[in-house]
Amino acid sequence: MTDDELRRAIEAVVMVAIEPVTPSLMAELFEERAERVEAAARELTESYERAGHGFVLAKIAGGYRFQTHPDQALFVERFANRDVSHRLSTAALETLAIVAYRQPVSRTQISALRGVNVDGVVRLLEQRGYIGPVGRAEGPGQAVLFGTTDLFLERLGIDSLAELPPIEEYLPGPEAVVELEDRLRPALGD
Amino acid sequence: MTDDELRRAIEAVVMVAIEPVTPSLMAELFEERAERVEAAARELTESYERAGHGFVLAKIAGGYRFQTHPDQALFVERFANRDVSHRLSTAALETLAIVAYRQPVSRTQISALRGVNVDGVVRLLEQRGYIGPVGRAEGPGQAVLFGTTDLFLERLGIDSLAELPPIEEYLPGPEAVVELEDRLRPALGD
Amino acid sequence: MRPPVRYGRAVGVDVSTPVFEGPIDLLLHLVTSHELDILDVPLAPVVDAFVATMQATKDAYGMEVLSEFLLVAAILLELKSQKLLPGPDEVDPEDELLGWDERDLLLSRLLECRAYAAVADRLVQLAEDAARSAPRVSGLDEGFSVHAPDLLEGVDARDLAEAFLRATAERPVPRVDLSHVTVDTLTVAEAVEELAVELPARRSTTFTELTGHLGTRIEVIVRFLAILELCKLGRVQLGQGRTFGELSIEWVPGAELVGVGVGAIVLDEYNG
Repeated sequence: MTDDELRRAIEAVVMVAIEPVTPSLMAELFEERAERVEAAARELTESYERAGHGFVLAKIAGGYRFQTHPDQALFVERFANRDVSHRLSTAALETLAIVAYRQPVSRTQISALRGVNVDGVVRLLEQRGYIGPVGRAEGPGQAVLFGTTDLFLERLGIDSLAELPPIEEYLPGPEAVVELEDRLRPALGD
Repeated sequence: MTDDELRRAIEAVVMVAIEPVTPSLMAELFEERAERVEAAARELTESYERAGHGFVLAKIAGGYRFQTHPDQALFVERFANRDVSHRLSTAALETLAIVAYRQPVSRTQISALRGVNVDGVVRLLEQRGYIGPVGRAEGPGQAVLFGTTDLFLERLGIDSLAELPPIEEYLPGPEAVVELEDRLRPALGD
Repeated sequence: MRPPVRYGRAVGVDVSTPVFEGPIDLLLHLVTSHELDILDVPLAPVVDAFVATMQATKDAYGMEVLSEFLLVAAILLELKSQKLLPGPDEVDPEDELLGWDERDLLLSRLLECRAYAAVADRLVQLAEDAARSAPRVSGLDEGFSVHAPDLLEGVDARDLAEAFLRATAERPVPRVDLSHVTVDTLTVAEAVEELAVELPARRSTTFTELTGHLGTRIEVIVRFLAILELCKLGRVQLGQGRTFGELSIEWVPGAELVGVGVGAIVLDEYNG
């Protein structure tokens, strides 16, 4: 298969796919090495960008898919009347963030961290398909452990969990620690 | 709108469309003359052919859509018949159930029920022959209405839709719906 | 008492109770710093304030504010429930509500939560950027033959009916915003109704017996408040041998009035 044939084949298969197509699946279909497919897909992505198309070839959740160029959002929204928002509440978002960074994690662990019951929120996130059971904890009870799904990656437009912003950068600074301590210190404690 | 902007907008809209997009609809979206849109689409078709892409921009039933280049049929067929999943996902099964019980029903109606975009799932069910268009809604937009097919009955091993288990007995009464709505409204903030 | 300094992110919602009037986050501060006894603070007005705020001025407050309010209210409720019900492992009920160890835990927990809250904003940004692109979902062109296995294999009509019920009945949206106040449990009003059925059957019972099967503190609290409510209405008589002793509950004979449904019991509004 020449480079050109490979690129054409990728374009055709990704065009009819409904979900992102992994390089390994394409490698199987084309009887080629996955690395070669990956390299060709990357080249395609770049060539589209250079040519200034209204679509892009994006790598999402480990696979490639065609999607519209972000700067065409206005027309796409007008056309599809898309209701992408379905915005999550702050509580749901924070719970989602905990699952994303702490996975695999149980309801009880999330609850302990948030200090409130999270059953409803966890169920909502599960129903939306952003998180799902990924295993069970050892020990008594064998709590269900949750992790994020490919849909979660898709919605964030990222390729893998490694692309999540590092949580360290979001830890509160020393001032916040002092302030929180002040809040917690009882009058009799010192 | 420059020629280049027009071409990019056409590419984006046609990329997300499920059915062929007519030049007149695009003209409306872009606030341009339909003749100009038509000319730009023809130019795109030719430029793809010249560049030797694995996809084409085809004019079908008065509208434009992306489809695979005929010479890529082998790979597309291999992809379509890949043996990845023997079962419908939960999301797909639930969507199929909604179509079965609520038919005729539009994508938007299913979406509203499921709280998520269902375009991909509906497309999958349609391609597998379990559901199909059975008409169009009245009013603006004339959304396609879906219903289940004979293949669906066959695969489920039933003779007619009348044999589906009745679900009325499980459904909450109108008071519950009203109450749910009341609780939802402030939460959704609309 | 210290001047009413605002701590942390301003929640911006005021509450009014017999012992405290002002921003809810200040109330939390006063409670955690032992300047106010949580037992003296009725929480129903706090919840009322939330509901009123939400209904009257939902445009004025963002989801952010309302969620924060709920979180603070939930913490207050949790503190109150801890204080009301000393667990069997807590030897001395006179112990400080928050020991140093517990405070340290709480501190690290709050810090971590703040990090997740901050990163959640970033995740929203990512999602919003991503939403500017729409994926292609059109799928296969016509004319290709698909020989893939039957995806409905093993699915029968019953499965389908169940899937439909899941898809339609289990829409959990209302749970999102109320989850902070443990929406899964009964409201006080519901607990009263439940107890009005259960207690006449038992005649005499104890609080432990009545709540032994319950999984969470808040469920116990709700039953407790319901019992107090029934006591106020003269439907039950309560007895307690000694401080922190077992609470005995006796249904007043004749209290189950003929033809009066449980719904007829008039309640103060607790809203959960």
